[in-house]
Amino acid sequence: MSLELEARHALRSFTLDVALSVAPGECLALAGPSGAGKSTVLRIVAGLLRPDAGRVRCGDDLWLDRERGVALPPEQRACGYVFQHYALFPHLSAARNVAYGLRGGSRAQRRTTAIAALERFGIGQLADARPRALSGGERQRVALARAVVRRPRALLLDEPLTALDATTRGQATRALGELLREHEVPAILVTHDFVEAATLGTTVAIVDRGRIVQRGAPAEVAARPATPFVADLTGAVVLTGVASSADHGLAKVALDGGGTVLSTDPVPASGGAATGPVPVAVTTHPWEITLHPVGERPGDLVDVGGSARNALAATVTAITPIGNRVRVGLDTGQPLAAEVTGPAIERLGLQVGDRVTAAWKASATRVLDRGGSSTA
Amino acid sequence: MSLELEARHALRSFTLDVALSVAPGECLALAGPSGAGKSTVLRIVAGLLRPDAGRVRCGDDLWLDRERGVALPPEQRACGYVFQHYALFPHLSAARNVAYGLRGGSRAQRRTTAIAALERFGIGQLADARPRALSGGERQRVALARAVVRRPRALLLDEPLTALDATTRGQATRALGELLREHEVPAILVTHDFVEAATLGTTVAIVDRGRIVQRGAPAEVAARPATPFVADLTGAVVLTGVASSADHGLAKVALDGGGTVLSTDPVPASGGAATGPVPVAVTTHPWEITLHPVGERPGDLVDVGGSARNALAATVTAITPIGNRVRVGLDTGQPLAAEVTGPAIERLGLQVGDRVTAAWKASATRVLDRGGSSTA
Amino acid sequence: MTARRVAFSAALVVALTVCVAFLTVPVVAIFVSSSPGDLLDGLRDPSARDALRLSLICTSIATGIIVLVGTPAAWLLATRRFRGRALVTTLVELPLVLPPAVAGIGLLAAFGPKGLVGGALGDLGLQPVLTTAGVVVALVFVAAPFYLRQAQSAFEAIDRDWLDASRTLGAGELRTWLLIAIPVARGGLVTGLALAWGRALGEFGATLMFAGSFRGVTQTVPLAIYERFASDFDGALALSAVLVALSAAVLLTVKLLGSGSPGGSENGREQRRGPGNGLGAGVGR
Amino acid sequence: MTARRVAFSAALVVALTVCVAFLTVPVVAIFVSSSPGDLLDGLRDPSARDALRLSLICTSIATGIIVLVGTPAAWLLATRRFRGRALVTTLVELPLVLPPAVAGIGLLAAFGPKGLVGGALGDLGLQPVLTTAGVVVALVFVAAPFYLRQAQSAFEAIDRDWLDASRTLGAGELRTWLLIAIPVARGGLVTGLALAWGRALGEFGATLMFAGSFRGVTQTVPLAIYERFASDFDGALALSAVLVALSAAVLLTVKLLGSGSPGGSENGREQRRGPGNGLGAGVGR
Amino acid sequence: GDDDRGGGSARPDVTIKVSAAASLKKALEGYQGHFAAATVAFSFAGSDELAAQIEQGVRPDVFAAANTKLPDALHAKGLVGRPVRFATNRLVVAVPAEGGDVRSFADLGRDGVSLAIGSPTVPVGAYTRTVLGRLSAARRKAIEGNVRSQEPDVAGVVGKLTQGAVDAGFVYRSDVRAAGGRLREIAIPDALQPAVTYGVAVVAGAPHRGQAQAFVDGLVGPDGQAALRAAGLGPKP
Ligand SMILES: Nc1ncnc2c1ncn2[C@@H]1O[C@H](COP(=O)(O)OP(=O)(O)OP(=O)(O)O)[C@@H](O)[C@H]1O
Ligand SMILES: Nc1ncnc2c1ncn2[C@@H]1O[C@H](COP(=O)(O)OP(=O)(O)OP(=O)(O)O)[C@@H](O)[C@H]1O
Ligand SMILES: [Mg+2]
Ligand SMILES: [Mg+2]
Repeated sequence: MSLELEARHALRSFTLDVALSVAPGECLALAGPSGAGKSTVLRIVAGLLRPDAGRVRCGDDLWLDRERGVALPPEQRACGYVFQHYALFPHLSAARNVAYGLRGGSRAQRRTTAIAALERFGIGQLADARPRALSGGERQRVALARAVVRRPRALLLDEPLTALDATTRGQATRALGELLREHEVPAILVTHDFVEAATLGTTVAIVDRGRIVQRGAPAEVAARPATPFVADLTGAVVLTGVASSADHGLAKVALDGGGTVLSTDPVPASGGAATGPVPVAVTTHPWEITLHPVGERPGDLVDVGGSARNALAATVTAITPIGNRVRVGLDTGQPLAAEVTGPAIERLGLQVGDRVTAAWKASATRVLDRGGSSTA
Repeated sequence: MSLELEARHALRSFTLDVALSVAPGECLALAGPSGAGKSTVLRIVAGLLRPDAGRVRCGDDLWLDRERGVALPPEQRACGYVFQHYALFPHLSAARNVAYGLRGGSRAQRRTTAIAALERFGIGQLADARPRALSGGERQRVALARAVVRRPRALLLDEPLTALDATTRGQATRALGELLREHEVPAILVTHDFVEAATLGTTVAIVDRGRIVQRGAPAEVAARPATPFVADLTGAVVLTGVASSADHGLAKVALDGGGTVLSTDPVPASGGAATGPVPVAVTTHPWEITLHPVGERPGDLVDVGGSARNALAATVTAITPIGNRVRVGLDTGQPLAAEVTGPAIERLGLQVGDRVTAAWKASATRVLDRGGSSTA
Repeated sequence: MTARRVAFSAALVVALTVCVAFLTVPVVAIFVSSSPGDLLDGLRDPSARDALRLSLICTSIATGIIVLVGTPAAWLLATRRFRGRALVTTLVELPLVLPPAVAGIGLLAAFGPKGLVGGALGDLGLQPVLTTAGVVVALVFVAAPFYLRQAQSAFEAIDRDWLDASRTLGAGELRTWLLIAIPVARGGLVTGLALAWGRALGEFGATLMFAGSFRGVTQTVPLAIYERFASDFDGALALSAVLVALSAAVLLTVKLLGSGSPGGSENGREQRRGPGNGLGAGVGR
Repeated sequence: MTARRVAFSAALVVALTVCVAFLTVPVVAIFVSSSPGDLLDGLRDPSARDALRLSLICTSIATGIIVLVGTPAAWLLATRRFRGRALVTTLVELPLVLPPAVAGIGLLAAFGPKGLVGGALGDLGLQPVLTTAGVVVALVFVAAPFYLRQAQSAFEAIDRDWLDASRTLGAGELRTWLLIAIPVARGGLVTGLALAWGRALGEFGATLMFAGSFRGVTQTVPLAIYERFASDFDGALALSAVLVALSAAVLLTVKLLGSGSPGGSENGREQRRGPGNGLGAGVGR
Repeated sequence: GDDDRGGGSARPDVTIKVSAAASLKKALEGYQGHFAAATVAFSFAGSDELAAQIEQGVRPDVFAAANTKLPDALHAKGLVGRPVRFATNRLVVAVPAEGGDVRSFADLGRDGVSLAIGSPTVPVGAYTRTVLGRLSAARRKAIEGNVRSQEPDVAGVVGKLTQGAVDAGFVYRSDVRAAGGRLREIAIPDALQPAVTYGVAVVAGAPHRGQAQAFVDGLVGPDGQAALRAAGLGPKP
């Protein structure tokens, strides 16, 4: 019953070319920037778009095979599709929206089934309300109820949380998580937010310009981004520079804004030339970075291996408390952000404009070939 | 040169009634859910909407006084307004968009000024591109350049980051932060995201249904939300229940889903009756909550004062790594979320479905009257 | 500055006043010139009543045909992209700008006894010229473009997501069209229908050329008005007044009803019109 | 299931084919029935040339007036909310559904020498009846609603944010209107203009009643066609063909030009049409 | 000789407006060539329409109708000067030049024959009804039963005939001639023939009285009568 897709389709400025497979009960989160082709993937699975070439298979059923000329229309594929803005039918009540996909039985029976579905999402009392009278969170739940009431063989969710404001997003995320756990069908969830992908997906696939650039468990992807683009998407700090080999197998990167950092990663092979400077991106996470007064030596920079530390002189440009953490904006020639604890700030007596040293471990530093970069 | 506003205006389902004052160089972040009236405030300041009653003053200039019949049209107020979707003129190039607000001098001079402004935002090379050919981040920068090139006396920013995808949002936030620091004018920034408000605002005002329900420094508001609504908006956990007085001046709250928690807050006075059960919301932050194996006593529950701890039996419903933290979804009869470190999870060997005890300090527990609640 | 703003607002008001005055004075004049007595006499006259009855029947049949055939045609034009689509929409709109007399000539040249396909029609025993069927043919020809145009743009304005959602919920295209597209586009369709009906009700030149003018068979209200014009100017005015009142009532009803319809592409997103009463708020009226 | 889908698609195609055929056969017939020789003769005839010249002059003046007065009026209707707005828009649209002959009667009853305001006009020495000016009056009356309607909805479709942005950038309403609203609404305005021009070019009944049919003075092409109808059917066909070709050329040009315009309310948001070629993709053609 | 009176006072750039019955088109355009006192602009339409325009205050210089009733009525109201009877015509039955079932006047009442006539308000329609009124009730009923359309002017009847929409119609002899071989005439027996007389008058308050009068005078003079004859109309009564 797993969902398998393999498709190629020319879009306006690039060609979508993806292959993926989702097991029953698994939720694949497709994350990526706007226009990457995420919705297009869902549309191909659902049959709303016929790709130039490809195959879609759900369990034993062949839904699409361009070579063999098979192309089931959307109404015969039994996908539960939740649209980004929910696409609730504006002229039908919530109950009739949900009942729309039901076949067989009397009208009254269908209505009963629909109301039962709404009740499972806690909005049975809104059965007769028109979509325009519903709040964002309520709309989302109607859309979810409508998509699952037909017992679909696959669930496709296109940014189901984007249309909600921050207040309702928490609740809605929980409702969605439960839904995904309950329904033992393959699910694909589209988002352009990595945290959302990590929260709801069992697996995350990062899409950029029509290609899946990385795929894996959320924590894995965040820890080891394959490209600067993925690093940026997962919330990492990205610095650009030129890498060359250093002693002890370390990579030494001369940063574009000045300064040098070390990484335990090897220098990426750029084309044929194995040595010589290679343009790279260096990434780490804001919470890996510690701040120190200028002059205080933040550990031994020349120490080999995992304990090697990078240090960059920086000016504080912003101090923002977020919950129990504080995000410190830094300028090291390139912008940088550190996340530290409130007490740390107090200890340093840090203020905007202060000069500090930003330090992090060489082993927490990823070096990525800048070939694959596509940040705006 | 500070901006002062005082206005009342009947909207569809409630009346907007706000008074605020923003000092030069200060950025007031208006946060609140969709439809709260945030944009309406900006429109009143800019002169795009004439309120039923009120006054707007910028430094020594009176922009609006309904009583005295003063109402300057928008073109005479010199506000720099950045619209949510940027509202770039589709038929003009980036440079001509920016030059649109310039007066005096020759066409060539105005173009030079406009291109200089674009260059300061790092997009001088896009001067001749039409808006539809620009990416979201580029559009934002054109809109910012257009708003500030006229040297406005106040800056009004309506969700300047919402239209961007997560990838470009980081950069764009930095650009915006710099801009706000550079221009020594009062600024109002609208957002429905508390983190964004905290990042960019020197002060945060929370708006709900046309009223400012709380105002203060971001960290302050997050630490001491005045209403359940604010608590939810700032990312806190909200539980509902009924409060009564306990020993030692503590409040004891019987939760709706079962369980009891203590708080150092007093029981809110509900109407006339000072004693007896009062419906309340209890809030804390996910990072205040620690998780413990069932049976391990998480500290002394009967201890008086600040060290009293709450403990609730819970089932793990989700485990989500986010960066270096892990968010654990819990079910205690009501949904709850805890944020703990990766090692803590490993130590507990935690898995979805496990039973745990969630504990947090009574002093980190806010008790709020449920009268003001308006969450969806 | 203020003076300039006032001058501009004044200029706008003047322009609108001129427009409204110029366009309504002739209509008002029709009513003013015909006394209520004339109006009643006009309606009591059996030939006027015949004409009214015939007009109502023919316009009803014509709009019925237009809706039945035009709605699917407009759907196809709105949803399919194909080579020559711009040409097809232009062809379909052409009768809009055809002088009615030319339309009549064209209809004769096409469906008349000596026309392009008229001979074939005649062999089948279908000869619409000078019959009530001919009136309907003429009305359909002149009125259909009004409906097609409006229906096409109403269908084009539907948010595709609604149609896609319906398909993923197991509805085929026909079901989607009937249950989603038509109800959602209802406002636009009804407006188009009202315009087409109004145009058909007022049709004169093509009807006269193609169907002639025979009381009770092909003499619709505009033809009856024309016939009275010379001999009975008051009667003509009275009938005109009836026609105008009828058209205005239908247009206004549709306008007021239509405003309550689900409308274009709302789809859960709030309409982005800001509060307040338009630009006027800033103009400081 | 598949059979049903094919049947529905086929039904759509049939409906469109019927529409297109029915609406174009008469137009085609006009061309087919008039030999190229007739066409040339028709154009060589000095009275035909007079009529063409007069038609072009009068329609140009009329559309010029319509644009000058109608554009600000439409802007006001699109941006201001006021009591009775629905009534005003209905009044302004009414001439759309008026039979041309009734329009002529109304114009006479209003602006004729014995008309409501005609007397006052006459005292000022302005008596449009039977003059070229009268032709222009009649053309403006019947064609203005086409432009007003289209211009109003083009202005209404403009994203308010653009207008607001212009105001906050120091531009008054006049400047905003000239530099933002008109360029952005250009496509809709030009379409409205083309429709109004086409309607004016084809106007017959009102012109005949109000301005008469004097060669070189008030005899426009449709009147010339009518005059030839009985005595010189070939000449009438030839002139009709010229008129149709002219209208079609203008409509098609505008349609092709218009597609490149900035269009309605895009404002940075991507249009939400999904990729692929419409519903057809799912229909598995 | 009559021409001189108007011609003397004429400025060459004067244009007079003549509203004339559609059936006079060919004749008056012929006469125009011989009229030098002014430029002439014609508006041809149904006589009744033109009369109605004058009733509504429209002021051409000359009104020429296909009957005498309309000019007389306008004269009685003081809207036009004294009408002059300047031409006659004959009502005929017109049929398509080729084919057609109608070969004689008697055929008009046959089953399956279709007819177009003028509406009762226009002169040609009134004359047609005069003819029908002189028939026996049975024949009249039979013919009236075959009428398919009542046209607002004679051009409409001719149009229906040339397009083959009807088998026969009542028109003027001059119309058959103007149709240039497309139509054939079937004479109406003299006993039934109505007196078709054309009246012309100078409109009261005409902008160019002198030239208008000259035009009317010329019509009854030799040039006018010759042009009328050439167009198939009869001489003034
Ligand atoms: N023309 C209007 N007249 C009266 N009320 C209106 C009008 N337009 C909008 N409103 C109401 O005003 C309220 C506030 O709207 P506003 O646009 O200021 O909200 P907001 O806080 O900016 O929300 P969002 O985050 O969605 O932009 C909404 O509840 C809306 O329904
Ligand atoms: N009809 C079309 N033909 C060709 N390309 C198209 C078409 N419609 C959209 N595209 C392109 O396809 C690409 C992918 O679009 P898609 O909607 O799948 O992106 P997305 O990843 O879902 O983005 P978003 O987050 O904005 O929804 C875009 O670059 C878009 O320009
Ligand atoms: Mg998408
Ligand atoms: Mg807003």
